[in-house]
Amino acid sequence: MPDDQMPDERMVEVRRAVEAILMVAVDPVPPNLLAQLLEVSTATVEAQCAALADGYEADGRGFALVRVGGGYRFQSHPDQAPWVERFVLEGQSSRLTAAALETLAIVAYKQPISRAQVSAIRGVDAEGVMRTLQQRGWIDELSRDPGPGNAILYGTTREFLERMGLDSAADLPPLGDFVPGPEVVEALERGLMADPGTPADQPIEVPIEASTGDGLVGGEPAEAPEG
Amino acid sequence: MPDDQMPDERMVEVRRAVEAILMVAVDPVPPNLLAQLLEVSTATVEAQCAALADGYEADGRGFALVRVGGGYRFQSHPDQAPWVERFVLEGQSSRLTAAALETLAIVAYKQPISRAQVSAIRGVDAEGVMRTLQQRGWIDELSRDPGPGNAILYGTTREFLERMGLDSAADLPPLGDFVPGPEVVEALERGLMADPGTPADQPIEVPIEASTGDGLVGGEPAEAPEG
Amino acid sequence: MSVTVTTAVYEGPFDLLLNLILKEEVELYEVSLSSIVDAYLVELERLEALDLEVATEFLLIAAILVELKTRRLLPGRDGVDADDEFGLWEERDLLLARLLECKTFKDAAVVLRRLAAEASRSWPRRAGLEERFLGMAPDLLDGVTADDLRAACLRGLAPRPSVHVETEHIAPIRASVADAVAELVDEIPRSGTITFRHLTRGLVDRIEIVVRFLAVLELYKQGVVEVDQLGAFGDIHVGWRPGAEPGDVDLIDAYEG
Repeated sequence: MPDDQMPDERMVEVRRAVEAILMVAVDPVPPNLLAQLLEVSTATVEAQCAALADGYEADGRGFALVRVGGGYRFQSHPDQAPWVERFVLEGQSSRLTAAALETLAIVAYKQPISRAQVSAIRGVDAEGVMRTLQQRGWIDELSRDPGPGNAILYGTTREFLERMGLDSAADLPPLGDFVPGPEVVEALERGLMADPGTPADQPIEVPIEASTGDGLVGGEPAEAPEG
Repeated sequence: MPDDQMPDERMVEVRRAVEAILMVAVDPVPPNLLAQLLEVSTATVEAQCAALADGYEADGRGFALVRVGGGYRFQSHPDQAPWVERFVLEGQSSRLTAAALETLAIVAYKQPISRAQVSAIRGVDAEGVMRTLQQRGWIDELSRDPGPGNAILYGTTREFLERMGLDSAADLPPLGDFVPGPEVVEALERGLMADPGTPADQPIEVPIEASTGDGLVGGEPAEAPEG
Repeated sequence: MSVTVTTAVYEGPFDLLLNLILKEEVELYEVSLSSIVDAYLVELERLEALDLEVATEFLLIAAILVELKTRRLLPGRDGVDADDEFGLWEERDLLLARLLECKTFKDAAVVLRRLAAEASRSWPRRAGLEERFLGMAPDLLDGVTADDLRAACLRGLAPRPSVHVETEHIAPIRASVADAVAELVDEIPRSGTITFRHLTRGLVDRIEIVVRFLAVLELYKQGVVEVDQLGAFGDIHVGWRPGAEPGDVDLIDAYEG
């Protein structure tokens, strides 16, 4: 049904759903995915997104809806960059969390390694932390597991090794006669199994790291007890 | 400068900056941090955030600005849950079993509390349940008991508050609300009566419905154990 | 009166008792204790493994109930020791307090479930910083050395500390009757006749002693030992029955009572 024949209520419904989905999306959402989810045409999605973007701009919102990287996303308005910079510089502590450092170290020593293997070793879903490590340019996708599932295998980047003053991962200080825990052995031996991702029928492990910002920065300690 | 003396442009500036910062924040941003960054009073931040939240609601936005876990954050509007669920395949939270919820309630209200103390209240060993709660980020180790044994003391996390939609643990309904009423106490007393003077054939009337419904033991259907 | 309790899953003795008293709307003294025990055994089967801690807690409560019930049934209480009477009331009040506490948190949990259900209808924004701000975030690797990485890797790969270790002083003793039977079959024939006190020397936890006692009962049931007690509170003498062979003993896999 072309836009001009769509009842107003349906348009409002599409707009609200787009706002809700884009608010929780981490990456830009392609218009055809939105169209499929909302059961409307891609043209309708694009028209509604354009209307939303114009509306935010006209209302002088501090955020914007933009089309980037093949999809739509919310982001801070460019003219608010000075405030966001302040938030980035002053609003966060600059301590790498122990959890993030351990994840980084495991990738460095055990590369190439899949996200599922890292998660199995860490005991929590490593997705959030690994994505941020990747955004920072410290780890990157190296290759694909040739086995079933073709899981993405990660390793450290050249820049990261340079920062550490190393020529290659082989120059990392040896771990020595260290016996890893059984869950580690199992996770690594299970081999480069298919990355299970997050199957919908399995309980989702809440990544504890996710509760401290981007997972890298030390957040507040656990809530102080009350009463 | 009090709100009522602040020029409108400054208010607009504060609102836009708040919108921009919350758009890039991963965790709820405490009002005093916003106040510090924007060089206004915390009261001003709170007033402007409330104005924003009301505005989004009045405009029928698909997202909401809420105060939770000690700060402000953007989130999808609750009534958009069906659409967001389509997008977020994983589902937000795995449901907790009745046992896990009871344990969580004990920790929430009695924190800081040791595992042994929780076990004593529940009458069963709480180790497994508490480990699960900790892995999921609902509870965490707060400190060590200074007394003999140095037992680990547990409390709830900010993640817990966010998942309960609460701003702080102080916002939990007072425990006194749940203390069984006199009719339940009486029923229990009679059940444990050792006094032969009370006629045994008198039926006990327990207003189960009156006492917060399925809060009673066994009132809820058994839940599938979590994986 | 039949008590159907096979549909609910009980989390320990308080659950069961609360349920019996409140939900089932029964007068506890009209419920035969055997139906409480039966209901409990059903739950134990569901658990598949006997949790000694749960079981002993339940037995303790059952014992209090039995005593309360006998007091109730027996006519006249003349000659009852005042201290005993007082102790019983104390036990009862303690049990009542625990039941009330249990019920309080059960109701609180219902509210938490509702709060969590409401909150779960909204998803938080967690997209984080846009690319252009990533570069200006504080350099988190500042001061991190290759040796720090090595230490972090060792921490990450180390066996995760078992929660058992941290609270050993309160962890339940996992004593098994089967193990105790095997030990007794080794020990008693060598000693001839031995006192129970001697058989439990060095045992600190009450549970371990209880398990030893159950093992002795098991051997008595199988007819390989003789048990004798000369007077009330006197030493219990356990002796290997002449002619019985240690090989005759069924080394049980799991204690079935």
